[in-house]
Amino acid sequence: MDLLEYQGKQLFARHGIPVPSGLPATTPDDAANAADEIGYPCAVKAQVQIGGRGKLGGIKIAKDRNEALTHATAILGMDIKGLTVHEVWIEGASEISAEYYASVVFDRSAKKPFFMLSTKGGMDIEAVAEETPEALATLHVDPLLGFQSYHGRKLAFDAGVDADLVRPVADFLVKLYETFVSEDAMLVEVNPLIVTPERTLRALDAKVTLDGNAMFRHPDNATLRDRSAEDPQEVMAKERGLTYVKLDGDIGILGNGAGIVMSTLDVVAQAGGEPANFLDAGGGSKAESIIAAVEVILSNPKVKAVLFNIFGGITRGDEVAKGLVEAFNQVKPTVPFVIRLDGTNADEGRKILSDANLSNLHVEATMNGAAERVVELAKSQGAAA
Amino acid sequence: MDLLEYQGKQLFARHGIPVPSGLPATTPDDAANAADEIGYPCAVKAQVQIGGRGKLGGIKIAKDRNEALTHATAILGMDIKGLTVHEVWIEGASEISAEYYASVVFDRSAKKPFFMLSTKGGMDIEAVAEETPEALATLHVDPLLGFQSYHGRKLAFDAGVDADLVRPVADFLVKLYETFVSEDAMLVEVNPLIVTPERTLRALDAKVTLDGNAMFRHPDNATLRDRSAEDPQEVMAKERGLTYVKLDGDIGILGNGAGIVMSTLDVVAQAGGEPANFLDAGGGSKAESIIAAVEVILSNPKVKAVLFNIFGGITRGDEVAKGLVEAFNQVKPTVPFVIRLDGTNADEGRKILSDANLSNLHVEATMNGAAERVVELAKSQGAAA
Amino acid sequence: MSILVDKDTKLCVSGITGREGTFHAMNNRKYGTNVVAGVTPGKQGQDVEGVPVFNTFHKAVEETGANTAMVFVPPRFAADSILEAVDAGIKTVIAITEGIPAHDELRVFNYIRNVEGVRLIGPNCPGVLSPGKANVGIIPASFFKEGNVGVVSRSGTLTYQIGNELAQQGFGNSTIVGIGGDPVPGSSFIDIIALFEQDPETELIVMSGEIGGSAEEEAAQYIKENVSKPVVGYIAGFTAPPGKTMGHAGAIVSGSKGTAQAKAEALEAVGVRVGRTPTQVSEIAVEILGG
Amino acid sequence: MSILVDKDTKLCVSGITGREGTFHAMNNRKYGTNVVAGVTPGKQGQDVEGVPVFNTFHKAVEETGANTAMVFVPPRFAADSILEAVDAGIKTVIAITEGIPAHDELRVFNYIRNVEGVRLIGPNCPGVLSPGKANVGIIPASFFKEGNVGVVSRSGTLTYQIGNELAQQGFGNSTIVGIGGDPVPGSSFIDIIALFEQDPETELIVMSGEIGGSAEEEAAQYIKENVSKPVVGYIAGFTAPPGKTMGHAGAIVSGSKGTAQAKAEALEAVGVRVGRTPTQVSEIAVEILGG
Repeated sequence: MDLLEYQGKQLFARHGIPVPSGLPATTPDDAANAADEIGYPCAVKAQVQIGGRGKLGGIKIAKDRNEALTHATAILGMDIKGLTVHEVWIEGASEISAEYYASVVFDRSAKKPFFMLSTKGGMDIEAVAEETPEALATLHVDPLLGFQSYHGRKLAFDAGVDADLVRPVADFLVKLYETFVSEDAMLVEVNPLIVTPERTLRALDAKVTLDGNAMFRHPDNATLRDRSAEDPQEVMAKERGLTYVKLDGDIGILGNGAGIVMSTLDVVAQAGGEPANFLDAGGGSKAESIIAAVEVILSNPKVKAVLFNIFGGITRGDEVAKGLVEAFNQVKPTVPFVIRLDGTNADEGRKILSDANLSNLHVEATMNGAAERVVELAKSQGAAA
Repeated sequence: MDLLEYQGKQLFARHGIPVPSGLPATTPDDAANAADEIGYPCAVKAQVQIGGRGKLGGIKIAKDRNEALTHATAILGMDIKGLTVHEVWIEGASEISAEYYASVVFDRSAKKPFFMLSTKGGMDIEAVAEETPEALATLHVDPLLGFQSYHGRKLAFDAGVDADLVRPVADFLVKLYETFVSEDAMLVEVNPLIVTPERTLRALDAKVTLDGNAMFRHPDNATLRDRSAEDPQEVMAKERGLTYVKLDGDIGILGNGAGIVMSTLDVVAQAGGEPANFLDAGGGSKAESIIAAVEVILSNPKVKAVLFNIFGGITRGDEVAKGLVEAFNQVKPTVPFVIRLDGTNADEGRKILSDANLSNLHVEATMNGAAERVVELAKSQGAAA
Repeated sequence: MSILVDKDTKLCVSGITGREGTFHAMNNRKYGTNVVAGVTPGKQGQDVEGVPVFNTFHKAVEETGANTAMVFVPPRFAADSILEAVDAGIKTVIAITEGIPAHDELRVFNYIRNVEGVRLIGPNCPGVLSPGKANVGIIPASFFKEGNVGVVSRSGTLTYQIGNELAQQGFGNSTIVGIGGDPVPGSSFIDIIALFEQDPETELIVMSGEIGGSAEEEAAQYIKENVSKPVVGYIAGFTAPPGKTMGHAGAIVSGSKGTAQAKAEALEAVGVRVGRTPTQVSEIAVEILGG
Repeated sequence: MSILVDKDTKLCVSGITGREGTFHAMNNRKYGTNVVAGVTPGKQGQDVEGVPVFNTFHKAVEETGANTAMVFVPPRFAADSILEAVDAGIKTVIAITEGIPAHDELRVFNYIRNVEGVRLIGPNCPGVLSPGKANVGIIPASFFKEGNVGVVSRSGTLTYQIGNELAQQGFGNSTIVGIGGDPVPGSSFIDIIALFEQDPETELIVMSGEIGGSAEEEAAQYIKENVSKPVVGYIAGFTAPPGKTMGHAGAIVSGSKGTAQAKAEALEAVGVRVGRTPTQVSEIAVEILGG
């Protein structure tokens, strides 16, 4: 789960990481009141999980209430790279004498947390890695041993941090690691980590990704939301326990298991079609979740045809078939469906489907055959529409 | 550092380990007031770090203020196995339906924390281990991985804990381990760990040994004291940064390093003498600490002769010699001293001593020779006295 | 022969008294797997259709000689169960549970990598099937038969799909291993490919990867340096948009590295032929081994 | 030959800019030890009488090829310094610092026991001296000369005492190792005895133990099963009262086990002769090796 900047900063503050004080607001009036409370000059910052919002007008400095109101009015509701701004964060403007970069990520390959520290903050870290690799220090931490003092010193010395800041930066990194571990984060990133004229450190931005699987340990975090990234179909799917990602095409896709869904997208694309979504109904899909999935897929008006690709392991073909029949009864889809049913209880499932005698439902024997069929049907629908 | 029962319980409470509520008191009046606050019946418990105080009259139940006063008067100032009772702990009397035992110690051999859990509490755990080993469950914990849930379950099942208490006992052990690690303890022991008629758990006693080397991390704990175990000479030595243990004999011993001091005790005993103390002046002993050491040794009136056994590594022989000369000037000892000086700057040291021409100071070339000499001198002093 | 599970497997199932745990344990037994014990704290003395249940893995191992564990407990208890199995001396742990917190996996992995001889498969995987010998997990065994193709895959259902395509070409399998798609899998492609390389029954290795991470690229490097047997690859996710989570935590494209294209190229660069569909994988297998 | 330190030792001293650190580093160098670097955070670019100082062990290793570390920093920083040295690739770490918290030692020990090829001596030890070759630590080297007796001891000054008694009988030493008396020493008697057993120069092994713990009993068992060279023992603390702390955390008698008597008996039971005084140790050495 990706947090918004201000949610990340609130998490940081919990662990003693210095952040500018600020307040969130969802209306221009609230924003202006918040600005009054914070004091001027202050920054009005669009809360969307995407880089480059500053250049797109998503961050403005307000000198007084009037400007705060104007900026908040302009920013709230604006579209930044496809995301709608629902919230702004008002914070005291910071004086900056240097910009650093610090992050901890999960390194899947080494299977250890991975630290990056750079004295070239405020820019894309990949560019830093390419252009001035000597300004980027990295190291792995053994998760059983934890972050040691020498890790902090080594990163600071290696990145070329100013002598007077080596100890404060090392202390900062200790807290960053503590946040990473104790909040079950997959990523914590501070860019820029600023040095003020008074030689103190402050996290001026915050990018935090939390592990959804660990939310049971963090009931507070589980309530955090990023409304800017919320697609209505995706919200609907999430509420029903389905993994759904909206895509740009017109062929609805459902499968049981992320791997087979991805493979299905590929096969459909190779057959000349354009998938409208990724939908993993999960292992052991029951009738109810099939109905829910059909509703989610069809809630996208672009969908012209739907492909079910099921190879049952835990998932039982008869359950999927029952769900699909029930979904046809309830939702009464107007677009054609293609289903390929294999694996556990597939014969029983196919019998259920054939007994139900649903119009507009096409049963195919193979994945490739099903993909070709659904592409063909979508194209003919398109012509008809 | 060994804590008193009530200090250990206060530590436990900090980590969520259930303990009876109670109050410490150093006078009978304070004890009676504490008992009024706790309520009756309550236990008046002598605070000394030694087993078996109950049988020796160190624990009494008071039904009313009068009894609390009487018991506190009897217990305060009493001698339990050589320790004077300076404090009592007043706590609500607990109803007991079963007594368990739980501890975590440092296993030097495995180099891991070691857990013991038994359903035969309230008695000496060594006796349990011998007589009913099936009631004693043990395991090691990897300190990097920490205490896992299965450790708690395994201990509880292996010890034969009642089914309804497996989970509470496992939770109790989690907290015990947390106390062990976060307080830098060398030992935490709960005996008995009682089961109340309501089937809840409570630590009825607490034995905690903290690591003196880790006190910089625990300023609160560093102020805890066990006055019952305080010998005046030992207090004096501690204040001066010396490691001193009082023994029963009449020959004062000083050396630089615990190993050589122990060896010196052995050699003196083999020569027929009885050491009056163990005193390690430490590596790098400077003149001041030698003076302090002489004062501590001579403050024991039983001492009839003193042996200095020095083999200098960090310790420099000239520093020791200077200290000894200065000590003679300041303290003017009336008992004979024998010194054996070897190692770093020993020649310079011996020259300083010979130049000072101290009466009553005998220089010997070897450890064995010095031991024989000091035994002989002590015996002749004894005859003279 | 085969790898990981076979006729010598003595399986202990953690979570055997749960609905899914019972179902799959019995399913595995029906297939012929020697299911000797189950573990559910507090239920020692009971049995699940004749399989004795113990309070701890230690007791199960002591009483039954179990040498393999299948972990089927809910995610918040799974890391503990894996560690318990390892502590009890079990050398092969197959963790089916999906949704274990990544930091738990991190700790488990970094702990057991120092425990001699222990191998963890999963978590979040369909298990391991050696057709005709033993099935540990949720792979629908009836679709597979004994043979000379070893399959290793990050994805469960994709494993079945590819196995099935191979079966339709007449191939059987030495062993089918689902390593799972989590951020910190206990075993990587490399670990399993190394076992297949040593397994005399395996004549062809099929590896099925997907977008995200760099496990496939690392496997390519390993294959180049260490593997003499032919390897056929498959990568899912050519059509996946960058930066979107696709259900598996593993399926996040990060920058240019981790794309399906990059993975396929890395494999092809070391001589591994990569099928663009599951069907193509089986066609390549025919070309290599003969029809 | 010799063990642990010799002419190939390239020493990096952590805490070299402290008063004691400088004194002993220079002392070691005067003896002939190749002191190549020092580490003090923030002092990179300085030197201590010509020895370059670095901010980190990593930099010191990179620039000077240091292969041995001596740790001389205050107790609260010592565990970190040991771990840093190990992380930088140093294989022999000799920690002199006294007073490190036991839980720190526990973590350090349990971490480095999984790092291939690393050996920690100490903490709270006098160091290691290979007479005529190298001295790392605070052992007063002038009292010892080259020879064929290997000495390993828990106590510092007792090491000197015993070494000196041997010297007076004309014996020299291959290496003298102080393993320290802390609850969790990095190396045990067994570790060092194993090295002496392999060292061609060592013809007699002297081990000096003391009350507390069971390291001597474990060594006895090991000697019985693995050591072909003669071993002479010494145990301090026959006169120590039970249950009293004697300065070393190691010197706590717990029950019957851990007494000097029990330790001496354990050693004698496996054929190790135990001197009752340091002088007796050297006399036994004469009997074994000839005067």
